[in-house]
Amino acid sequence: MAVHDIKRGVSLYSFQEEVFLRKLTLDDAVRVCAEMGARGIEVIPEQSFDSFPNLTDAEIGGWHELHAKYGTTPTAYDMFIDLKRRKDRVMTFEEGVESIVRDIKLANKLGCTSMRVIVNTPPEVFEAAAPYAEEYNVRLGVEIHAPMRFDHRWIQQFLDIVHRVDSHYLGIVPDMGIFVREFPRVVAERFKRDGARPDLVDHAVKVYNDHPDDMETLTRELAWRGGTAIDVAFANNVVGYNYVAPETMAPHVPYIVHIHAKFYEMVGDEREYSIPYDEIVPVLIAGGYDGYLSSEYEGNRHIQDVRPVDSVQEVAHQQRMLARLLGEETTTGGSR
Amino acid sequence: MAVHDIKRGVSLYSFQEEVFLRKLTLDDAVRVCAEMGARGIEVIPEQSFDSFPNLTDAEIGGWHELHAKYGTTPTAYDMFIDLKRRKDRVMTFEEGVESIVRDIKLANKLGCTSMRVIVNTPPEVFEAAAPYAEEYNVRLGVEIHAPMRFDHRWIQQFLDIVHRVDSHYLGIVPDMGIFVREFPRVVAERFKRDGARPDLVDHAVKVYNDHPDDMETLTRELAWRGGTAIDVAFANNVVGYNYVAPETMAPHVPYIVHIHAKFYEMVGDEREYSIPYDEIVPVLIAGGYDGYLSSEYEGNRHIQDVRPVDSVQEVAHQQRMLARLLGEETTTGGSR
Amino acid sequence: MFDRYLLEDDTFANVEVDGEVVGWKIGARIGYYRGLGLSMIELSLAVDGSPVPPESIRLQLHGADYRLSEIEDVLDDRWGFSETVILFVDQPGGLAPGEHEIAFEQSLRISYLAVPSVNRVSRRLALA
Amino acid sequence: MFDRYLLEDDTFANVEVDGEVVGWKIGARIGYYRGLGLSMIELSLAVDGSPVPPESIRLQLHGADYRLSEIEDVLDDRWGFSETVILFVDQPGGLAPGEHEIAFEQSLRISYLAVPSVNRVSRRLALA
Ligand SMILES: [Mn+2]
Ligand SMILES: [Mn+2]
Repeated sequence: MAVHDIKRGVSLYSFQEEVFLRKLTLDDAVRVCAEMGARGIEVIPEQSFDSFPNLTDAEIGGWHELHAKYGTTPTAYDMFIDLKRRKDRVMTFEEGVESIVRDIKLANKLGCTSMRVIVNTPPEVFEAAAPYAEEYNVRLGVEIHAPMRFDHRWIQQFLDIVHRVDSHYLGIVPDMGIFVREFPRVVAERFKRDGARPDLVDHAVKVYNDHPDDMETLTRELAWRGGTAIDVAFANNVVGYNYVAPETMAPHVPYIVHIHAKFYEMVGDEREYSIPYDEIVPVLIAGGYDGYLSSEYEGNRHIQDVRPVDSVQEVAHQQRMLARLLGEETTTGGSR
Repeated sequence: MAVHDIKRGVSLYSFQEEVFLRKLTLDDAVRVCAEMGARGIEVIPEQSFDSFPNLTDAEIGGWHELHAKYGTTPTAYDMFIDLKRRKDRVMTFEEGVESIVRDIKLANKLGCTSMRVIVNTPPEVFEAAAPYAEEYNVRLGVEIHAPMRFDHRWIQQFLDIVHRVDSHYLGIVPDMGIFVREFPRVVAERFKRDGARPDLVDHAVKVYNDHPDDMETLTRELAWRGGTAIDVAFANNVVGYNYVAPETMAPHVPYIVHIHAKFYEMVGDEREYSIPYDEIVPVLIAGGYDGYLSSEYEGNRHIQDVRPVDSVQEVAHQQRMLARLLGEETTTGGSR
Repeated sequence: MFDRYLLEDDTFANVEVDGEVVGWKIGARIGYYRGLGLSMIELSLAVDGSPVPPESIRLQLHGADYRLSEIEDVLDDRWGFSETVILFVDQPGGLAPGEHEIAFEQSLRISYLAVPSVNRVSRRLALA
Repeated sequence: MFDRYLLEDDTFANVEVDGEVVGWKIGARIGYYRGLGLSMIELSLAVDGSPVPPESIRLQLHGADYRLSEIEDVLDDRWGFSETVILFVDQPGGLAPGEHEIAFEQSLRISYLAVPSVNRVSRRLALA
């Protein structure tokens, strides 16, 4: 194992099911992460604070106390930009800048030193935010989220800015969901339970797993195989996933601000069902990445109809896998 | 120009605008084709005969008289299979066979010796129809229509049958719309007139013209660029077109039963705006194709809002181009 | 593909029976490049922004007079490509004289498409 | 992603004011992994298969009492991820005792999606 400085963390996004159901408090969430040795906490303020964007001083103080108490540290702030806030028109450039600057200031107050810039952010807003990012010490990284890939023309606009501006404060936040090699079976099974035709679901999964270059034809194909609305909905869902080879990330590692370690289903502590983390982590180590791998669990919505979701357990599985892949011998123990 | 036996024809589909508007009778339509030297007439009985599928003997007699009068000959019968005829279930295999056999018998009565089998036909129905095709002397060709391509898994099922059964009566009907290299400007301009954002339309056209392998992301991309419902509708329209190199057709020429010479807009007699017929025709000649190139005009719906559609003129342009590409010196005259 | 032509303006009229206005009617065309069996067609009408109750609409074709709710079971009759159907709306007294905004929607269950094809037109028409 | 949890069963009740039943109410959650400004939200309710007229629905949140038709202009209030809003339906006499089928739909205008995200749930609930 090469020497590296990659750290483990968790996005609170992972616990959305239990938080929604009021079964897990913010305190609980941070505590369980600390217990897993995941010391970096990523937050979606619009999820964790109902008072957003007007957090009280007490709330901000409480947030910092929480980290002091558990020995954790805030990592990324996940921002959104409500371009369609008004029904009759999209946000102007000025409103966009105002929105991201609001987030940068709040990130600073929350002690977050990086920000996940959501993929629909206008590139010119991203660029205009650079001076504020520097002033408030918040590194901005546009999220590269499936079905985007590094070489997609939409992403290329951001990479061009990152290369041109050449600031420590502008970069990328790759979401490991761009490396979904095997279609998540929890998603396929949920669609079957919701009434999609099992043979059509299986066919679409098989097509996905071959990674053809004509995914845009899947909807028609399922319709011709006798599919109805639910099957077509599955096809539309499938084209939201994608796979590119982990090595395609290599040239971009120097620009990575933060990483979403997306996952849908852990197979014990061993592996994620869909995403080849054992191939991803070496690319990050080789590239000298020194930020966080932040667990982002997104399986809850696919299993909540058949069993209680245990997001904490799922995250724990992923954290043990990551610890092993990162060479943290003591944490992984004899798990292999 | 190599020796060949490719013949020119027209699908009556081309005249849908004027027929719908009751400006062109069936007699007119056949006559104008004959005047263009396009002697093969393709028919969509469900369009040309309101009595479908119960054509009277008088109608059938009239059809044959028409061809005798103008020196034309029926070519392909375009069939449909209403798998969703019932709201509550799709057709069974037996109903599917019954439907195609009905069409084969009617094709025979109409003197059609080939049949365009629509792409959503279940492959097993196509195969089961072979004995009837032989009995009634109607060659069946499944249509390879955009966004399908020869190597698509849906089409591959039919090619497998064609190769395995090895009957003169089973083959393919490629629609030249699979070779749309430049996105049709009549389509783009119509969307702009209907309210799509011009810059987004232009961007989508540019993306299409690059033929990337991620067309399934276009909808999201337009949304992120500020697109609304009409722009997204354009994106969904764009992914219905496709381009593959004309040479990909070469190995399949021996199985071609009939060809849809799809077109959207002729640039005078010279070329089709989108589809490189000058590259397509040589592939057909080289492969020894000896059937019809059947004009299939589909531009009417894109221009009807701004000018009266003159389908006859459009078809005449394409026929002159085809005559030239086929080396019919006398017809093309000094048109170059 | 024929949205603009779906309603036949000059057929829009109140309908009298035995000297009494019992409703109104309009002629309609199918917005597709071929005819289609009635079981695959769903229709709706609105007048001046208000939906017409489906139960008061009848589709008249080939001498038959179908309730809208019946047509999904009609497997032996087709709306031909060149044919005008009459949509009759049962409405004693008919529509007031003058102009009305008539909105017409067709949803066609075309087997090679993943979802039904929806055709719409809205026209400001004067009662004949 | 939270369709099944959108309605809070135990909040379904008739509402009395000064001893008179003036309507009924139900608590609702937002079906998204974060809160959202009210201007981006459209809602509808149906009871026993009949749509509730939008003009009779009010959304109660943070001490405010919004008419449904108003919320598209509300740029300064948000429905938080953890919050229950009360949907109050102005209906003198309220609903009859017993069970009712309550259908609830949310359409969320999420800026990174091409079209609004629609969440639906229908539940058979007994009046508390
Ligand atoms: Mn992510
Ligand atoms: Mn065709």
